[in-house]
Amino acid sequence: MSDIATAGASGSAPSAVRSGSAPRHRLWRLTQGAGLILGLYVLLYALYAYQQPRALDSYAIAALMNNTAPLALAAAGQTLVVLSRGFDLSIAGVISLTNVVLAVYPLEGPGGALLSLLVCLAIGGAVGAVNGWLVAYLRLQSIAATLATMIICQGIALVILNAPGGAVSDWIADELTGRLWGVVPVSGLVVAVVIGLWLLVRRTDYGIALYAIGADEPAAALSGVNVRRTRFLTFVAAGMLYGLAGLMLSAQTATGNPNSGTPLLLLSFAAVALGGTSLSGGRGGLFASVMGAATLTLLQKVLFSSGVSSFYTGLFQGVVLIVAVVFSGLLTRIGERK
Amino acid sequence: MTVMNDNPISQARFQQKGDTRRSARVSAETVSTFAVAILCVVLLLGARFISPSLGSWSQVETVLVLGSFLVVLSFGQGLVILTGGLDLSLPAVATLGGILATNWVGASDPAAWYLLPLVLLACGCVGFLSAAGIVWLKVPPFIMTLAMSIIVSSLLLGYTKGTPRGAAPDIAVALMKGQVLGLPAPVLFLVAFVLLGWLFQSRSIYGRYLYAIGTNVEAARIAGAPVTAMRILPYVVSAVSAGFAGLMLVGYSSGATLRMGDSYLLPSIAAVVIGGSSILGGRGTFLGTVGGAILLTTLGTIISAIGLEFGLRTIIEGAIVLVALLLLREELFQKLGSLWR
Amino acid sequence: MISTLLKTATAALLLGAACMAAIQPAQAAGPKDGKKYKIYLSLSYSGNAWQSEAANIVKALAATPPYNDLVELKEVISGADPQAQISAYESMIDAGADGIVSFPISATALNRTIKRGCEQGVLFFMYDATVTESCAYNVSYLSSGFGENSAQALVNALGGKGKIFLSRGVPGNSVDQRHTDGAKHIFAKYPGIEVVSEYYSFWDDRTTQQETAKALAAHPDVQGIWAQAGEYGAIQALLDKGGNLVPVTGENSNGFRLALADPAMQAKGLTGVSAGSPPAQSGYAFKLMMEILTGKRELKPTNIEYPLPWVPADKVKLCAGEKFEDGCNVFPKDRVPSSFVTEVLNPVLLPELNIDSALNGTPVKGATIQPLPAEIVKAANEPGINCARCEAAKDQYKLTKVAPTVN
Amino acid sequence: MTDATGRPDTGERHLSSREMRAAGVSKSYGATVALEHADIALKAGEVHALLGENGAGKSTLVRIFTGAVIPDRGEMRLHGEIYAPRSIIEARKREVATAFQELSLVPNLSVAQNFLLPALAGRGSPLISHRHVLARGAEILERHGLTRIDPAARIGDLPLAERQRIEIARAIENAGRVLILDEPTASLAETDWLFEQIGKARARGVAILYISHRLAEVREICSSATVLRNGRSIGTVGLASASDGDIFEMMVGHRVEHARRPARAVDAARTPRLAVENLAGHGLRGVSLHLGAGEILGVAALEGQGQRGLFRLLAGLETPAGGVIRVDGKLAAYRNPRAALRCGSGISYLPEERKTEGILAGLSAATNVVLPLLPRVGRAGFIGRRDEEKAAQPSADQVALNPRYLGFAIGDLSGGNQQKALMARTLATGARTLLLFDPTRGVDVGTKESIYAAIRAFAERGGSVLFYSSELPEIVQLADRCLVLYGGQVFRELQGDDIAEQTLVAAMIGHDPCAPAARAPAPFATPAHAVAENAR
Repeated sequence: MSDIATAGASGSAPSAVRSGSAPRHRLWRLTQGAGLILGLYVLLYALYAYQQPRALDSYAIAALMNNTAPLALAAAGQTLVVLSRGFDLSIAGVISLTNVVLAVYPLEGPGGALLSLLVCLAIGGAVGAVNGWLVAYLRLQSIAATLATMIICQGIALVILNAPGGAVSDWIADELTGRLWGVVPVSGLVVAVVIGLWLLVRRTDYGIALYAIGADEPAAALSGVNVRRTRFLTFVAAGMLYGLAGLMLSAQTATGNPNSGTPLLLLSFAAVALGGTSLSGGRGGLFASVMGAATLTLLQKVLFSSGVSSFYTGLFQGVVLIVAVVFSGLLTRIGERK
Repeated sequence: MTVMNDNPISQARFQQKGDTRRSARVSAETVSTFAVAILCVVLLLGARFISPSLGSWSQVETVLVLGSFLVVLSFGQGLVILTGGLDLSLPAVATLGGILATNWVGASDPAAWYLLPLVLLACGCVGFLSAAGIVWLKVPPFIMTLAMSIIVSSLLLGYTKGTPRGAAPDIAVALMKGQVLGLPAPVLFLVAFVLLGWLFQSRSIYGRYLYAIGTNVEAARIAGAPVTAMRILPYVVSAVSAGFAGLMLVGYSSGATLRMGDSYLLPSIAAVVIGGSSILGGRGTFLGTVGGAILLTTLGTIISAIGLEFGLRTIIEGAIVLVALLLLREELFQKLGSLWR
Repeated sequence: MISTLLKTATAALLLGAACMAAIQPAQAAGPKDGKKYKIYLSLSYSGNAWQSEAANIVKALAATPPYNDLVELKEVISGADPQAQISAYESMIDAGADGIVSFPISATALNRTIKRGCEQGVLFFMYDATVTESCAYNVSYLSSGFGENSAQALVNALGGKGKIFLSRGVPGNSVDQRHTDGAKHIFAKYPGIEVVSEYYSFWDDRTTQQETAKALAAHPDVQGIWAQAGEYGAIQALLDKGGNLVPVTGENSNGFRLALADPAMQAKGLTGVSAGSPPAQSGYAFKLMMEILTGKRELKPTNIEYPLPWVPADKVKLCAGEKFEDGCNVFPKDRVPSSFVTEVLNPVLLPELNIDSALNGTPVKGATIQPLPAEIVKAANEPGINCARCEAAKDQYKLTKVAPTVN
Repeated sequence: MTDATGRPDTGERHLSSREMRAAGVSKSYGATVALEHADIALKAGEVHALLGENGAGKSTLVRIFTGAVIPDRGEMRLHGEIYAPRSIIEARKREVATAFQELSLVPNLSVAQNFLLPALAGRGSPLISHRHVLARGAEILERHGLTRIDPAARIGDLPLAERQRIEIARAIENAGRVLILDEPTASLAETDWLFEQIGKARARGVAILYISHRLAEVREICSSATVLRNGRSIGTVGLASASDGDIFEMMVGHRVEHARRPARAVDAARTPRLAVENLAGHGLRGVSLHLGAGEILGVAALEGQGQRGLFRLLAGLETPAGGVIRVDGKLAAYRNPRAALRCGSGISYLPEERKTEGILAGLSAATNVVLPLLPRVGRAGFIGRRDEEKAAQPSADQVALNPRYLGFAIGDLSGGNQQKALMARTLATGARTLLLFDPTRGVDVGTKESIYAAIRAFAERGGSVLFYSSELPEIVQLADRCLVLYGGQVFRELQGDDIAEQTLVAAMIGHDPCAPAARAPAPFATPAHAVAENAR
């Protein structure tokens, strides 16, 4: 997604004569948006469909979406924190925790599902609030503070469920992974709703403040931005997204596992970086990270259908990650050189 | 003339005329190092209440031996963090070191004297590649080392076909299992390593350059520091020390596995951070990091001894990390420091 | 500017190259022989001796005549993440698999996908770890009572009393839980047995060694260790400590068995039993699947028990050759690494294989696939492990390999 | 009826009562006292100067007024009511706003967004309308005569001077009662625009606190001044009645004398230390110059005439697009400052931005000084406990940096001492050519004197100095010879007694060298005026 600052640049700026209104390089616009990662995704999907014609039927698409949704939502939450110039490791803890809660206390029916959703959001929000308090108010380094909360959440998850098991309610497991009218994957819809919300949030004062504190915290503070509240809210919102990711993960695996969040920890950062969001804050967007997550998931499929030896899939993933980040960085730099 | 910090809001720290003391920051680092050390001792002594055998010299030995891996790994991690980076490839490189040591060298190979350095060189090359990506291709360290980690693991998997072979080199076994002057060799080694690491980070010109770069790359470049070389250096040192830690692990458990380094990633970061370094770079000492590593290991030993279920132990571990972080906050030390003045 | 362009070009080339490289193997896979069975070997992770041996013997069997002409085997390692294995299964089903031999990462998470596969006619054979989906075949020793039998053996060795450690597996893992439950069921009967420390060793020698060292620091007076895989690390920790050894029960590493048979160690007090998870399960599962696919056997999806290996210290016997012959069950130190899991071979079920098959996945020259014994042992229900909504047998923890010698 | 800011006319209020008063305000951090006791009173519609050396407590006082710092003691009254803001927002609500010296603009947001921070959304809707924001931004820009700036431009893409103007405009927008301008001209070469805006605000009855090191400026715009020294307010004086000397004395406690360095003739026959031919790129369009041993060559220019590029090229920070650099007569092609240091007799660079390019905040002042020569400080690569301080001592002495400070983290030192340490660093390198970019930017009078003395002493010992200064008196005082850059080219070269502020001003605006007057013809009206103001 485009940087908020440039979102307006295409607006009414009447001329390029004015100082500062340097004409934006088209490439630059591309990198600021999710253009690059979107392009990569389409390319990979074409490749995948070429190798595996069944990739285009609605079941396969839904399965891919189901597979993508947890990482996409986790990466979305991580993006918020990264935009505010932070790192959130608690992602692994929150997802594990919501997963075991859903598996140990399944609530049947649509009403139960709604309640489960609220529980997930509450768990994520609560952990996020603790993170936010530690980072924004007690001024701990985010990576260190969230490391501690991650360990604690993992511990709580193990206390609730000490071995994989339990069953997520059927309604969640079936409906959230199903298709509406046999076509539209529900998991995709959930991700779309999150993206839609993000597009709205980006246009609020909070959204602007988020980018502001990520780029230059002292300046934002002196401009009247309430840095602590913004940072606090960011962790809470991120936590809620992890909770949602936990819900989608539970829907897909239909069971509880106290370690289920761990694999998503580093992947979420990879997805964020792949989406072109700057790890030093203030630049990037949530949609791009979602696409980054989708690309990572799709990459596995493509590597599988290409028949790459399983031993070496990591090699390809690593190389693609580096190349994509280098490429997006290059485009950004070319664009910034006016 | 008065002394004043003109940094906005956050760190406004002023010193009035007639200063007689050293810089606040220097003492804050020293204090936090001491605090970590004191915390370790308190934990060890407190552990006696849990089991009478705890807090004994033999437990200290165990902690030092088990902690030595983490100390070596977090030395490299600390240097990378000092320059504002992060090395996520440590586990993979440690595994690389271990696997190569068992595969190339084996138990009693007379060629060990040149093969082992070659193993470390190979690890150093991985570090160099990471650094090259970071310095020249401008990939963020977090991503570059993550990708390197995935790549190295994958290559190792392919190289070993999933089955690590060979035995630990005799030298590595002697290092981890030997006795010198009645003391376990790894403890003596640890003392020597900490001394060297401290000399390197706090007393060598390279250490100074790293601090300078971690504080402000551009200013360091303008001041004429060899910036490129010094940005590469920590990754290479980190990879070599990770490789060495792999060698130590192999010597300790007489064999390599493909995931032998995995459990050290987060602890290596935690040790550095608990030791009072800033994750943003430019601040922190190796002695603090050593304290952090030993503290974490001590904690692990004691928690193992408590007969609690794993979940509760994990919660306690997390809580103690959190408490350590809260206690070691910089503001707290400034307050303490100002009381002492 | 020129350098920037160059860099851009390089990056573009690299990206292109990566894509090309990704496509290449697909073309290299070449024209398919329609008559071959498409079998996938799905691992969750690789990197320890157990996993790679289990995978290697399947590869070796698939390359042994007549399977070498019948089977197109592909190995997929998806990582220690249920989601990744779900995705891998999906891909395999979409690719038209005939059968999937797999070590499942989760007993329940894969169910939905497995069910979809079954509906499309894919055979699922799980080895060692199991799934609760009833349309999959589980081939596992899990129901054979490793935990309770080894615990009883330890109790017997200790004469019914003593301080012991429990060296467990991976926290939050159902297999570990089953073993530990069984063991604790036995220990609970003996008030003289005191579990002074219980720690997780992640089924890994090195971790076992470190965790045992930690526990030893607190309890140097330990009298016995009940361990799961990684047991050799426990012995090393005891040796590091100096002084005497104690009875240790554990799984099937070559190092452990050699130690059990070593007179010097025995003199220091080491005794115990080597039992536990055999990698040979994968081979058995694969052969069963092939027999069903080729129509040599009729079998509805069910849980099949693999017999529990059971080698007390006095039964350890060194093999001279490459196979288990004449009741031998351990290989010399210079032949295999100490972490080698000996129970990858089975003279009855898998006579086609030797050490090289286990280490390298190569078929034995001149060997051909031998038919399996007609009889299979059906496994007992283990709720949450091999069945979803079922009752455990009343005598779930009954002893099969050893009888109590103390009260 | 609305005034310039679009607010309802407030003319009916009693001007005299709209004042800000602070009495006995103090603030300490731990054992250190930042502000001991400050009294100050601002009158509505009046510009009041706050003077004092760096570290005298000016910034603390500003922060207290702004709500960013909460005082330990003392009372403030605004318009007769108690004023104790606990946050910037609270201060803004009371219509007190500040243009900060370090600029408080967020680089990745647009000009318009920065203007409206933190509340961009209009009333009624939580969503922000980009069009609305741009319109409001454009409105504000227009009100402050900045229509040339695009409201949609990213702050980070604007030149420093424009950013400073935006910072000032924003503060004025938010300042209904009290406007605080902290070093508003630090990056502005001309004051016209600023003074015009101040004039407008004054007309609205805003009380203005003006902080600057440039006394000429202060005299022009302010009517009275309060002097702070060591955290105490020394007194308030009417500027009309106090001489510069009086004020300096209040600030530093003793009198300061200016003396022009006697011009030195440089042996033209000798190979110049540094010779540049047709240097191009980074704002330069073919610059040639030569710098001899023992010579101090000044560079004067308006903002953005290529001086930055010139220094960065010579320092090795940028690569030239064309031209050659000769050091000691030999062709030199260095690509970084480190290579520049080692090139021939060495070139050392004192950067423009102290905070971002100069100091290494967490390290000791001694380390900062010896960083370029670390290998020589250490023995076999290792450094003893006191080695750095010992090595830094001689050059610290040259700039009169109190050796006590060498052990301190440089970030904890005052701006003046930081600059001294950086100057000491350039001297310590042993390079025979110094490139000093605005060596006295934002430092107090005492420090300036020390730095001048160090530069002169260096030249006496045969060193060569190329320096740029934004303050013309400095060039007049120091330079043996002076180049005036205009449009990326050397517009004029002045020597000896020709170096006078009037001549410089004329040359800087591209005025024909033969014309005698300082006033420039129409096309350059604004800068000409500005520079003239500056030079007065």
